[in-house]
Amino acid sequence: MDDIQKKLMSPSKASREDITGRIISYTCIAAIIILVISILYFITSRGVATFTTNHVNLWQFLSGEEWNPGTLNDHGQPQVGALPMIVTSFSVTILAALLATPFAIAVALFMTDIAPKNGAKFLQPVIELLVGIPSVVYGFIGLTVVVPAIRHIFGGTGSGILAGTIVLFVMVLPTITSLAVDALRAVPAYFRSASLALGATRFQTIYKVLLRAAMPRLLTAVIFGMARAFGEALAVQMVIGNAVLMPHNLVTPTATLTSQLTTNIGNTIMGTLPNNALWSLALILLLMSLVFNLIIRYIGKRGEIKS
Amino acid sequence: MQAYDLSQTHIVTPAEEIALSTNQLQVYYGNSKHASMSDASLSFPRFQITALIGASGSGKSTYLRSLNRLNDRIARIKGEIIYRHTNINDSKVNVYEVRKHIGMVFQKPNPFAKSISENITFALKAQGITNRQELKQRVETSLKEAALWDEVKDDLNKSALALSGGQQQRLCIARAIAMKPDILLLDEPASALDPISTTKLEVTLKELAKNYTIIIVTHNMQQASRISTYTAFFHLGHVLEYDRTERIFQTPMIQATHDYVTGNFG
Amino acid sequence: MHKKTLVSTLVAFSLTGLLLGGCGSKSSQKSASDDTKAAKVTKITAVGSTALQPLVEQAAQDYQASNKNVNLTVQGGGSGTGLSQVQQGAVQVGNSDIFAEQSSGIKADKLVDHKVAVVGMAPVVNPSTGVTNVSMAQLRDIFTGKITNWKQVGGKDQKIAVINRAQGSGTRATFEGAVLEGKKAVTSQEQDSNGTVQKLVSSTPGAISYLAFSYVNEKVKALSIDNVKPTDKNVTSNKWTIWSYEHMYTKGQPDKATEGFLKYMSSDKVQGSLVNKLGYISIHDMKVTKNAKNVVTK
Amino acid sequence: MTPHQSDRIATQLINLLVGIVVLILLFLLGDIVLSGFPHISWHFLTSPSSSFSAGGGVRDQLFNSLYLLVLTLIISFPLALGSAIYLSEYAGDNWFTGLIRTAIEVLSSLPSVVVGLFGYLLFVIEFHMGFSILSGAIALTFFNLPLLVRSIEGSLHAVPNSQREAGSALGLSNWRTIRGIILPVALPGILTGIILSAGRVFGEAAALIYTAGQSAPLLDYSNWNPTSSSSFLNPMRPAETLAVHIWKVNTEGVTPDAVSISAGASAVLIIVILIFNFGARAIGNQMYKKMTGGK
Repeated sequence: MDDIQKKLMSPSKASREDITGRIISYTCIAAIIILVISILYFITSRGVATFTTNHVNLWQFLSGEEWNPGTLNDHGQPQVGALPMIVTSFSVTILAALLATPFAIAVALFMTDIAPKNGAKFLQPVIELLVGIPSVVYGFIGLTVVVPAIRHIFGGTGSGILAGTIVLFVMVLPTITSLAVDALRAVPAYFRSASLALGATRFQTIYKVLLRAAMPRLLTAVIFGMARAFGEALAVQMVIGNAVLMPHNLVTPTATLTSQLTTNIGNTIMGTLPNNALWSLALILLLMSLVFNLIIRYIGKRGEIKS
Repeated sequence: MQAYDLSQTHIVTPAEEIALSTNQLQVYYGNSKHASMSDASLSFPRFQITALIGASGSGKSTYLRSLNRLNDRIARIKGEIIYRHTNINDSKVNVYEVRKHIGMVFQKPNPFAKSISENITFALKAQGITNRQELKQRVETSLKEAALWDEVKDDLNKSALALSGGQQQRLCIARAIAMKPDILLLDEPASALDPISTTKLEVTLKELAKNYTIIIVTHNMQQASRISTYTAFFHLGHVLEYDRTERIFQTPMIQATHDYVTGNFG
Repeated sequence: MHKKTLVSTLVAFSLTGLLLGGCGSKSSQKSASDDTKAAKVTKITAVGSTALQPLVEQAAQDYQASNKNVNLTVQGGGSGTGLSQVQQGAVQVGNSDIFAEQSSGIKADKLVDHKVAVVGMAPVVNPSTGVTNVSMAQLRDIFTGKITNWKQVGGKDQKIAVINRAQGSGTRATFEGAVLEGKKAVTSQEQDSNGTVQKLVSSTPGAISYLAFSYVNEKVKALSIDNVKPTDKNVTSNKWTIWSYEHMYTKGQPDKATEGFLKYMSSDKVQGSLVNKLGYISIHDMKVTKNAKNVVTK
Repeated sequence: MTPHQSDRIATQLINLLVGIVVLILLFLLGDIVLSGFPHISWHFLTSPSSSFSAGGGVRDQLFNSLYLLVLTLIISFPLALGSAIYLSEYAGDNWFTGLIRTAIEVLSSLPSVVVGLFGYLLFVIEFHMGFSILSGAIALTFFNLPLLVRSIEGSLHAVPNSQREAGSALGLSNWRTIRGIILPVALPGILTGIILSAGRVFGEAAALIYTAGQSAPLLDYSNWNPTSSSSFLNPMRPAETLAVHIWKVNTEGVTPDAVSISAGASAVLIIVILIFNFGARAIGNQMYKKMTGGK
């Protein structure tokens, strides 16, 4: 064996470096996995306690409309019915996403296709800035501007799903917009030029080519926005009214999963039913966020195959 | 496309000293069961230029990239690659060492986003060469060998991305030969260049062939006939003909080769 | 060259971070014990009621100025958090707006109560309702949902919007204990902080809620009950019955350092000036006492 | 309707929607900055907060926010960087990678109060770290990680594959290729990602109430010993940040000037984030220019 042959067969500095690199990056990902597992275990173990140690019926929990964990009902069962909160959480999330999507896509189109130069220069930083505004501030603007306005128009107290929707609309707008911009930018330029060269107007190009090509990623953007809306607490808490009542219209006080959780968690005693029931709400939030992410994965996969 | 008989081949083994050879090389991309390159057995003569020609998708680039195991991450490769009496297509072989001896230049110039001299010294430093004088020397020699020195000698600290396409490609060659490899693989190095840069590049390659074994993939048949000693013709993942360049272009033995070099292909 | 340094800095940064993250808990314990050795500093943590937090925080600051050997940390988190944490022994002091006995899941006999202040609460309404006085029975009917329009109690023809406090909060427990006589409150809006309630009542026509005296301002109208005005003086004599203690609980008898601070809390220095400045009523001024079952004795 | 008419109408519709969004943005920013700006003074920025009398400032809160941000980044950046490298350079395209990605995304959509309580029970109580900046920084890492991993991975992905091939073809190890070639190219993107994620850290309140705490003990800015309890550098001291201060002043504040403190603090917060954003842009562009030789 000559020298070069020997070198070919034995590890070198480069192979050692690569092992170091793998160790470092694998350690990091392992650390994150441990973090995730620990928090998932933590929430699950506490959230499940309502059903295992306090023997609350799962179906009653999901379908009941009374929430008074401190008191028992006529059958001696604690009153923990989460249905009003589940309904409200979904309502505000879906309505906010429905409201925000056309705006977000319009802004994204403006930034990518209509006025790419100035639009992006001005809108991009502003939209990024919106992400940084603390939810407390959104909440107080909601409380001092949105709620009185709704009260003025519809009467009542002004708190409710509508107020929550409007606040969440502004909060998820930047999330959806920036992801929509990415989605549209990912459509290759020749799609546009080909369509325009065939004599299509800009609108036809946008509608028939761009939006269709970007559809999976646009949907992902919307669902990301919904995930954010679903988990938002402080801002919603201030404008939703926090009354555990089945919402019958958009302008009466009601409560979301997060608002109930945030409002009451500090006042309950660890290990008691009222506390465990709140953790069960957190568990629902967690599972929903999982569902949202699975949908995103699914859409993402289908989008890949299509293109 | 006309169907050619893929089992009829004409492959010679050069009489010269062999620098690199493959034996029954097969390449499978991803999880695909279909071989993108099947049973290629070729021997490349030392200090000569060998050209790999064929239509798009014929497997010539796939084959070339397998030679220094650059396809490892995306494909499964079966068969043998013999270099210095060692089968280097073996998981026990240190691929980093392999690539030091078998360098590669790509279709599109891909200089690092660093200065011109750093482009060349980066890999050298990673090998443990720290002597400034030696590094400087290597930069100069390799740039001279790649015929770029006169154009950039005053701008060695400028970003490589500011060079023209042709200059960038020659920098990539300089970067590869600074490692003092045995063999240089070139994957359509001139396809992104204008005619003047192409001519310059060909002259450079001919000069380099005095000290290096060169294997080049090209679309340009004139180029292949101008610079190479041997030529292999690829078709649909098979090597159909391998012989001295003049024979391939003047008296090909295989119908497909004939049609391809005369422009009656497809 | 420059970029290489940058990258290696990043990598070095990474390693420091990993170390910090991994060994954070260890180093914290170490530094705490180092502190003890050097100056014998005792760490006291008080957690709980957000209503009580400003008072204890300010008192702690003053106390530390003259007692260098104590390191006081005062945090909020809610009465429930305070009680559960002191019971577990995780903190030295649990601040609470309610008696430990009133809280299910707390073994009150294991905890020692230190009453440090009294807080009076008043029903407040939006000024537009035109009501300034109600009877106790009327107030009860409003909060249980029997009375739903202000004209039923002599005000304008306007719907009543009840804004309650969070279930299980100390303020709500006190209010319901004094007013509802065990009846269940109507399900309505809930807010968990004085500040938000104050904002909502002041801006919502027809709104009613209740606030600690210190949060009553000119934008909301505090109601008299049976013509008794919500004043500190009426609280001290129990003529105004909606009031509660602010408690600082310890697990068993407090240790030396904690005892010193608790003594300071009930000293004239705190009770004489700070308590009033922050809108509480001094326990020294009280002419009556109340126990966990809401029984008042003179 | 001819295609050209519909084109005009659609364009106008888009312009209208964009106009509405811009109006909302302007209103929001204007409302926050204009109502807060009059309250910002040198005194406001340099004096400690007051718990019951008027005239308090936000000096300590502002410093705490920045310090917490730095600590959070020190913990989360390396982790995020390593994980992003794993995901973009090493991970195969299989179910396990999918699982990891989902797990990381789930982290980002957890309600902050849940993360806050988790941090409280685990770090503050179980690990005896107490209410401290460090506990807060670890809790914030939960939010920051997904954002950072996503943006770093995006920047790494944006580096053309030909650069990786160039490195490999020279016999460089993957690790050295990543460190020496890919990372420097991705750096401007990574930096922008970090600074944008900083905005979220800066504005977070709910997770901090239970971890970093909501009281700000007086700090001694001349004490540079990080182990001393009064030192401003001590990571084990409780710290109230600007966002938490805004929350506290609004919910339980008894100071007579609570409204103006809240407005002023919000404006300071927005202005700091604004500075971050423009800083990120400027630095990113600068680095990009330098790298490509001004081309």
